[in-house]
Amino acid sequence: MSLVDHEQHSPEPTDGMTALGISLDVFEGPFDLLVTLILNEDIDLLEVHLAEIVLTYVERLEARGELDLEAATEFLVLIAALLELKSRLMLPGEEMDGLDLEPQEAVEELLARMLDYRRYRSAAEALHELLAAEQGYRFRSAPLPPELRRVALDAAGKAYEPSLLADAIGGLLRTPPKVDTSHLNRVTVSLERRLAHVRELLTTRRSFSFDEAVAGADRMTQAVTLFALLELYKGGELTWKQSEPFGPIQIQAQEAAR
Amino acid sequence: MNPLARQVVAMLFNSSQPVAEAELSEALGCGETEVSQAVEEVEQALVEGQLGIVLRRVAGGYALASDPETEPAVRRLLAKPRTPPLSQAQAECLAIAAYLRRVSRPEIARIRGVNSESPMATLEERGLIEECGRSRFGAIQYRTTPLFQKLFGLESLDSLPELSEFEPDAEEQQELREKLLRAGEQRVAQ
Amino acid sequence: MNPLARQVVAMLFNSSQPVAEAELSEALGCGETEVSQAVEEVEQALVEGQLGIVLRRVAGGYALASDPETEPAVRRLLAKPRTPPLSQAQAECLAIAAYLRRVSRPEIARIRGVNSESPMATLEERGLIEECGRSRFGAIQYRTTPLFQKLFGLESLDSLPELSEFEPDAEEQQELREKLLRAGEQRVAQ
Repeated sequence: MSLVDHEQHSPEPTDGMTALGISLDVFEGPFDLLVTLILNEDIDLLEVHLAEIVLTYVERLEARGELDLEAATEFLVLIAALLELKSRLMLPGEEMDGLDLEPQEAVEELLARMLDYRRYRSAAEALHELLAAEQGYRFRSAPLPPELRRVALDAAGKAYEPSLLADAIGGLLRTPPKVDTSHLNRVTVSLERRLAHVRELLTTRRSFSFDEAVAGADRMTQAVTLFALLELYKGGELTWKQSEPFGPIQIQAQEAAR
Repeated sequence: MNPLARQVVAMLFNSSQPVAEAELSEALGCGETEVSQAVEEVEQALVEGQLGIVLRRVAGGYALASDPETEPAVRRLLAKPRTPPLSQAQAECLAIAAYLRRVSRPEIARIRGVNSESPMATLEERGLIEECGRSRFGAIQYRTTPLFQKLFGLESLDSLPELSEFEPDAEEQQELREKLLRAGEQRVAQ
Repeated sequence: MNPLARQVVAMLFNSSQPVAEAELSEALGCGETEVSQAVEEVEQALVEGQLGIVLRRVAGGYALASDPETEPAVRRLLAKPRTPPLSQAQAECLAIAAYLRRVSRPEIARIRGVNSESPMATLEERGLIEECGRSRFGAIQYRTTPLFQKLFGLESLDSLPELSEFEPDAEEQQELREKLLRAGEQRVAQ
């Protein structure tokens, strides 16, 4: 049995029990058909493992982490109907006494439910016919003509402040200030500050390694420091050397330039 | 057509919803008797086979509609049917909602014996049913909309045929009962 | 009315756009002469003061409309005199049209620095601006309407608020226009 209601004209099910995906492949259809099939032994309800359905459902519920109360109730209603049906079928007549239900009563109750469903199924057929008979009556669906969508001139009163026009044109007359993009890419490392830092080292230490210059700094600061060194090298304030690729860089103050 | 009737036609022509007599009366600034007379005059002038447009009493009011005899030509022009047909599941859900007036999805599932989330979602999307509060157990309840009445040509939900008309006949009931009993006996015999 | 004319009425009734004679002819499966005759029959039956609905020959074909004499009643029933707040874009377009007296869409786009089709269309639909001829470059020009003055409580366009607060020199519209265009170009250039 599939608890999925296969609707040809509807969009993909997105939520709820339709996502349950139990496929017992023995039944799909409304209630009285199910009952009839089971009673006619086309489907053996005794072979349908209801516990498995419940387990699958609970697992799915856990995985989803939230409870769709509506879908859960629908599921409970259906599983309860199946359980009730199955228990009646499993119990031989004599043992039905324990349930305080005579076989006759059980039959009447099942019958009542089947008849109830049949009434609505017939009503649905009547609705189909009603709709078909009405297909020739088309109702107009056009927007109101523009003159009816706006305020009539005689009825119009003051609704807006003229100052809003002055504000709007005033805003257009101004060239807006440069767009502040600092929030987009917040520059926390300033080249000037790194320049000052390196110059400080050059003055106090005369010679130092790149690692010392960027001790404890993040990648951005390291990059900007390198840029500051390039800048000072270009200006002739320092010289530097690296004896091997990826080896330590040693920086030396350039006396002559100072 | 006298002026009052002409104004009724114009109002119905421009309205996308059926218009109740009280609304006509208010817009025209005249009593219900005069409105009734005007509506009757419109109804007689716009009888089928006269002008291509007819007056319909639907969803508690009046609406203009094109005459069914013109449907083939209109369909060729617009290249689409008025309303897409309903699936069996949708029609059943709609029937239950229409007859019970308000109903929750679990109730529908109980009657139909299958999960009805998908047809209900489609009906809601098509504007044929709408939410109308919660039941005392907290389930969302649904009812049919005025659009439902309009599309199904119903003046009100009371114009639906009585549910008892769909009662399976005695013979059919007896047959079902016997089948159920027989099946029960077979089970017991097993 | 004969069947062809009835079908024409029904087709126009159901179409929200004007329908061309060729479309009518195709949907009816008959020649243009017969369609012309049918349309003429409809026009005579739906003349003003007859049925509350009239036939209009408009650009693009034929359309049904309610008789102008019925407008007050239709308005009482359906018109919702809404004056929703203006968006910034709408306020800007409206201000430009009001202070410059006449303006084309391309000019508005240059001043605002963005395409302004949508706010202009809304303003036109709400009856706040209207077309008023073409510029010497052939662009449609717009001006504010008497309804605009009423809704802003203005006796005339000369009672618009002074701009001295923003631009002491911009007294003349031509000067204002040039300043606005310059500011707009600078904004775009940024």
